[in-house]
Amino acid sequence: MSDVAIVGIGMHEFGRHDGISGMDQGVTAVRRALADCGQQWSDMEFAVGGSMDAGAADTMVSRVGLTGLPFTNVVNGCATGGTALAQAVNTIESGAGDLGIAIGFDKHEKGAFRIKGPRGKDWYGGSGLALTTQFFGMKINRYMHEHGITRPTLAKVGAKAFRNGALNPMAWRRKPLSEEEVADSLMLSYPLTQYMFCSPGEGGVAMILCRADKAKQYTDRPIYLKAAAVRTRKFGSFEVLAPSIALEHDAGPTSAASKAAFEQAGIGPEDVDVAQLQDTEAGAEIMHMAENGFCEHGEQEQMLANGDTEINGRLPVNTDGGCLANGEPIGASGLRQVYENVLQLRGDAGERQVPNDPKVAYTHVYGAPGISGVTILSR
Amino acid sequence: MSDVAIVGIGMHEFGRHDGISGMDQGVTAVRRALADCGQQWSDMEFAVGGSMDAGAADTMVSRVGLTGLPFTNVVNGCATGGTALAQAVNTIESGAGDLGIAIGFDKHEKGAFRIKGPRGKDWYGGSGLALTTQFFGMKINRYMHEHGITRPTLAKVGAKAFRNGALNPMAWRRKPLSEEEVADSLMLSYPLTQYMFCSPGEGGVAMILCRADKAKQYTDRPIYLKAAAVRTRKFGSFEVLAPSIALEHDAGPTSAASKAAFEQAGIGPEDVDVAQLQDTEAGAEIMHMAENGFCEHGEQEQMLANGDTEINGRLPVNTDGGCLANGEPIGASGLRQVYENVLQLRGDAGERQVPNDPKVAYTHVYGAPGISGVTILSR
Amino acid sequence: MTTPIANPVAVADGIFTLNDGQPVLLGSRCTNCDNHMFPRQHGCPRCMFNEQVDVELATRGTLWTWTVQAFPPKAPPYLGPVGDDFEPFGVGYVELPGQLRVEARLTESDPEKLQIGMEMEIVPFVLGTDEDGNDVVTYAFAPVTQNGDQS
Amino acid sequence: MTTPIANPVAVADGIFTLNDGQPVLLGSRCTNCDNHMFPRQHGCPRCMFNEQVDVELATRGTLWTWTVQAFPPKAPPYLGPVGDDFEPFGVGYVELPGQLRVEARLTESDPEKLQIGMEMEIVPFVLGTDEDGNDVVTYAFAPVTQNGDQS
Ligand SMILES: [Zn+2]
Ligand SMILES: [Zn+2]
Repeated sequence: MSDVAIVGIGMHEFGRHDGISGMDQGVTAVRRALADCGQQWSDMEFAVGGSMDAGAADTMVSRVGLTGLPFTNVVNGCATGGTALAQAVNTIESGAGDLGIAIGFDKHEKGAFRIKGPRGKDWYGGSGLALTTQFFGMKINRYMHEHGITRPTLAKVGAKAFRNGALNPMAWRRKPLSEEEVADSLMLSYPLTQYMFCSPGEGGVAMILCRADKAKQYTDRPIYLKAAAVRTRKFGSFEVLAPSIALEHDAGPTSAASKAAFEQAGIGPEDVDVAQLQDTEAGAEIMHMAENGFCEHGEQEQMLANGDTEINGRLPVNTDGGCLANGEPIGASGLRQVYENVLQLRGDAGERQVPNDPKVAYTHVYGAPGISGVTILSR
Repeated sequence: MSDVAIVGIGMHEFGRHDGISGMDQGVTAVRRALADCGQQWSDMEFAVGGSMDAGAADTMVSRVGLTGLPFTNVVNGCATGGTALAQAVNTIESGAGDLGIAIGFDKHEKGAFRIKGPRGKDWYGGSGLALTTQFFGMKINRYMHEHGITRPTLAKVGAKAFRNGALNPMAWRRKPLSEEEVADSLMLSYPLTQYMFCSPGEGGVAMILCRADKAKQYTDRPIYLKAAAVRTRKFGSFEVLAPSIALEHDAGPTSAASKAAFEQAGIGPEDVDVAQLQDTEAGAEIMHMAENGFCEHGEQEQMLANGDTEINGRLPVNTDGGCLANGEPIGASGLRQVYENVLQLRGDAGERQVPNDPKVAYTHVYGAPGISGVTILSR
Repeated sequence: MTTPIANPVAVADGIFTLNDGQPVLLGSRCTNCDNHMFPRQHGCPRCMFNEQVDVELATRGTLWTWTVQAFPPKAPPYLGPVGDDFEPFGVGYVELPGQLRVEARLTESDPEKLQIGMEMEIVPFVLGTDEDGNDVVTYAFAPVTQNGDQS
Repeated sequence: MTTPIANPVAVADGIFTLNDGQPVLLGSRCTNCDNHMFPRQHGCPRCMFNEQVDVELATRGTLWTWTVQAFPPKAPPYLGPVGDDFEPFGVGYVELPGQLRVEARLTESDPEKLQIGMEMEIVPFVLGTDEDGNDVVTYAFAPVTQNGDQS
């Protein structure tokens, strides 16, 4: 278990914001996080930050204050937020700093996720492969075949996301969509339709962390980081943009990061009251429920039918609308999940507050080329 | 003082290597570092790596082994290597891992440093500003005016670099040049000539670090990291690509990182036996001698005249030829300095070995937009 | 039966050869652990051993998973028809027994006709025409019909 | 004396205005700590205060440091002449008393004639001609001669 607490959080609204740079959104998130715990930028002893497409995070010091602090830029694809948080925890636990800030922001053009990745060689993209959407379609298609998940369950995940997003004033897409609307939207990559995919977006999140034993100096409602684990893929893991994969099967970096985090925290999946799981598309949320240990493979079909992952269900999942309703500004997305969990544990989640006073919250972020980050928070 | 040791080092030759990717060079450095201490990639509990232009460092796992380890990509301009090392130290000191690897590699096109930076706006570059070389010329011109440094001293720094580079089998430029040849080469940005500037280049460096109390398991010649500090610029610091600067003066991130490192190590500049100082151009080495505490401003003129910074001098500086003779693959450059110091402290530096059994070694790396990293090593 | 392609030009070198008009994928096999890789690669991600030999991959296998690419990929890099000429196409991983699973275009794009586990065979596939009028060819997999031919 | 420029077009908006043909740089001043910034910026790096007002910067100052750009900058972004038409040009920071030091082209490019501390004045500088035949103008600083005019 870690000895680190989150004492301040700040977010810039997710969505599309013409004329507001990604850096602007990061700066706003930083100012809001500082205000949340009554601190100044000059109080920060270190910073860790990341953005994929919106400039080197450390250049923001010319906007928020040239105080000389060590500022580490991290870039780990969609898992950038998880990496930033893990490095911030290491920095505090090593004694290199007692109070610091983790920052993520981004701004992507429409369609920015269509083709990318180091293996997007000419022949590969030239042949009509190399689209990340294809990977997601193929991964969930195989998973549905193996574990008896049906297409209406994908639509249920999408409808839940937009229903929750409608309750979240910081979300991008705030219009509820029915299961039919999700299922009947444009088919992009069988079996996944348009509203089952998240879009590249914009936004920023910052959070202020400190040594757990000092947390009460900064807030009367500290949230403790019981675990922060990052793992990369092992041999045999099925990942995006792979011209070939091995016959050998590995459970993937999500299972590994989840096991490591539960071990660090000394608790199990049954102790979790609310979870934010990477939902790049609807199928990902389903697979990640099992990969993170919250059910057996195949049980998701019944859980969704029962409403178990609704805000008032047994295990609320993606209570803020997830990537589907918030879009995915890569550098900010992982920290958005942690932000939502802090709100839920504080009891500040408003209309989407999980009932019964949640005590333990879980986040999982996943990104190319096969990296997962998990955090476990508690009051 | 840190509780971390360097037990293995590996380097891919610096220079220009047609047909060999930057990632290839990073992989070679990793293999050599593992061989240096008899370890396998699967023994690594974590990795921290960075490259500016040669791809996300973590994608190398498909080449060196899909073992699932947490792999953090850091990108902090020229200070990337310093940041990677500092994060590796934090990771070990926090207890998150006992044995890990720091990796830096890069590959830049010819002329890659000409124009860059987030402030390279249309009007700024359009007007003929926005060249990093201009900044270096203007900074040293002011410094020479204030502190009585003359142009022949710049040439002495250049000649020393190529003389040392000629003794280094891993260096790019291995032909000695006289002070006259350096002084009389093409004037690029007054008072700096062509051979007073480093060039964008290629190369890779990796080093394996562990808890100090376990170091003897891996090598009988561990080198201890007594300090690793990173600092960013404060208000009033004179930095590259600034359309304006404040009247107020700050001593800059190098002084701050140096002070912090000496404090961590519990020693002073007088205890250092060999130093590698950022020499993006000849003037930088001169200014950094004072900014790192090795002399007063202005004393460099006499020190260079005395030969104090030669390999057999009182304080050998840039014994491997520095950036001037090695070129600057951004992600690898800071770790090259540490690599050289490990060789010097082991007594393995061959023809360029500093005499009298050096015990304490110092590195300083500096990069845009105003970030410095310092390490202090000892046997 | 496949119609012969008049002037085939491979989409890239080192990915496959055309053997009597039939593509054969070029892979690597690790001499230490037998792990197969495609495209050819130096260094084995399974055992980290550094010695690999060139192998030709199997031309038949079974469909491991699939999807249908329903919108035009960005061109470039895509070399096939886009805009109004675009037609949805299948994409899948075909398991080559004892070797690996290879990603490929499929000649079939109807979800009703694609089934995980079905038998597949490699065929040449014309993406478009280059400026010299040659057919630019990549590899694809086609379902094998009951009499053993690809459909 | 400067020759008047027939059809001046500023290299960008929001950087300077032309006042009777004379450039005036557009800066910001922090209302909390008086820190001056150029170009205009929201948010003060000195005191982190968020309220700034627009100010026009001084048109005279002293040369704080300088260099000579001896090789052609990459074009684009550079808008001036390159190749055989390139001429080395001076670049420096001019200290505007009580405000800040601003980076600028210098009209003088001879190292023998540039001295730290010398008096400088802002002048318009024509980089080139745009496609409509207008002169693209940026700001530069010129040494002030003994009688008070710029040379
Ligand atoms: Zn192998
Ligand atoms: Zn201010």
